[in-house]
Amino acid sequence: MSEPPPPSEAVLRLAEALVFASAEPVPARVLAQLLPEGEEAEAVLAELARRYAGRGVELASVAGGVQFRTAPDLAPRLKTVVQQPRRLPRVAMETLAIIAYHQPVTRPEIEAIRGASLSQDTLDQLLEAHLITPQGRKEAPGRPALWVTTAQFLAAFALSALADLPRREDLLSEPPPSR
Amino acid sequence: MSEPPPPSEAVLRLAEALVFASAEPVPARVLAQLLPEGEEAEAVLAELARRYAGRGVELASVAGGVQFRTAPDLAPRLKTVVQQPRRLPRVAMETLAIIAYHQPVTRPEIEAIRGASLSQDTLDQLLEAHLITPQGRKEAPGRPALWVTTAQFLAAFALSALADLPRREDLLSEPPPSR
Amino acid sequence: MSEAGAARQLVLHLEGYEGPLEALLELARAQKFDLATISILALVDQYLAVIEGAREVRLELAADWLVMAAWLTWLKSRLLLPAGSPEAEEGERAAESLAGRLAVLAAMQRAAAWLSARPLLGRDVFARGAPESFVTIDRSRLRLDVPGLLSAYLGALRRATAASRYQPAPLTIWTVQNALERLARLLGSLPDWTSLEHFLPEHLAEPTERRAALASTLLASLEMARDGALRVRQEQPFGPILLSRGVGGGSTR
Repeated sequence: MSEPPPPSEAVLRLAEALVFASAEPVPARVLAQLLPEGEEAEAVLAELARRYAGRGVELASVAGGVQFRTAPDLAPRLKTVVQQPRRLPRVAMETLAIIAYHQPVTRPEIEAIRGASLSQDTLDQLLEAHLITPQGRKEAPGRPALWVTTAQFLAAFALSALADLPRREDLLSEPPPSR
Repeated sequence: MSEPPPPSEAVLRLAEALVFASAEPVPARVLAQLLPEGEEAEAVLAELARRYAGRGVELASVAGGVQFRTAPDLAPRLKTVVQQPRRLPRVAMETLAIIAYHQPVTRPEIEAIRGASLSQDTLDQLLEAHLITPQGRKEAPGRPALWVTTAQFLAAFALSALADLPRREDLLSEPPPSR
Repeated sequence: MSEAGAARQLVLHLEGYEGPLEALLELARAQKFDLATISILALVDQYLAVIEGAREVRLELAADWLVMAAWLTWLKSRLLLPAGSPEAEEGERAAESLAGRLAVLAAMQRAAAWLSARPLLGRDVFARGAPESFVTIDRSRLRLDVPGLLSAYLGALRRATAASRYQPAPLTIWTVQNALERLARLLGSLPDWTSLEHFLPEHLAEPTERRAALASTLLASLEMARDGALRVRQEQPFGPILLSRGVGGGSTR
């Protein structure tokens, strides 16, 4: 098999403009619709990511697409100029982790895992940040709402899919792998 | 006078990230606050603009600062028009149906059939969409206008003639369709 | 000594924990934290010591902390039994299940820590501050189809005819007063315990009417039972409610 030719500059410009303009992560198939015959969207995005590597703005794979983001090392200096949201409290982070790993999950199930009741505040914080959403109801007495994480959850934590989370087995014994 | 040294890569990365992440155009003086001694904000932005020239995204000077903008030649290719046809409001649809079946028909007659008064708004919606038109007047007190459907009405519903509509008797002899 | 030290430390921080399970997990961590080899018995002792210490300081200890303490006391009594008895096995299973719950909670805490260490959008990395939108929504066209036209026509006709002839069906409500009168009338003729449903009027066809009448009749029977005119009995939850004449005979109108 022969190596495919590298993407043309014209196609790279178009992909760059498309991803730059978008407020949300751009899936490869959206780019594919704009490309001429014979150009592979995946290959174009890979080349674009290569060119932006190490720059002030980088191409990240998140939530099933790609998005330009500022390089993490610049955050401390950008923070003085760019507005930032407040940190989630520890309880909210734990609840978020439980939902991420056990979804779809009901509120009583979350409470059983934490061994403590879930305050309305915590739920509100996660909802307000668009990190979780109700999705259907469990066919059980009282038909409690089922909670799942959102695409914004993946985007917020720079995950391209839920499969990017550490495996549960790994969490049970060793300290989590740092990346 | 000697030429100043070109801006460092580190400074260019920072400027790139700052302009990218800002919701508003970035004035040189805002960048200047982040720069180490000896770096000229104007020179940094000029170099950044030079590097982005000809790319899919360019650094544009706008009111009071600089901002990344999609290259003008690419904007038309990124433009997508999403067709979201409207539905006619229920009242307008009912009025249209009554005119179709009872034409030529006066406004008081329409109101009698619907058992409700007919607003000018509703008539205007149908007129604007070229679905109905007045045709003559009824020889009755006040000489009210007579309303009929148009050729566009037939085209919009993909009918070749009014006779293509199910007959009234066919509609009414059977129980109304449950939807 | 070290045990007492750990206990005192936890007393001071009791409010820092979201619940007893989290505190237990923290105690387990103090035991070098290997959930496979953790000594549940030692953990139970530590927790009970903490609770005991806390009660000396503050009498108003939250209920779930005390419930956990009671459960752990029960668990300890089972774990101390000689191996092999059914009770001891029950204790083993409960201890395993507790260790399992602690392991899941520990895993979720690690997951939360892992997430917290990720570059967070809006805090550590930033997306484009001024995105451009090239999508235009065109809503100028109309969605029209013949089925829609026909159903609108039929809807208009149906509503117009209904408006001219509509008469609401009379709704029969069997009031408590009705029920009181009927109960008083029928009760005298009944020798034995009789199901409440036998006292409902016969003409109620609608299920909602029947349910309303059932409620009224129950209220009426309770009212009469209070006066001693009749007795009410139910053998089991959701079982039939039985009525009979009161011992005192009561006043029948």
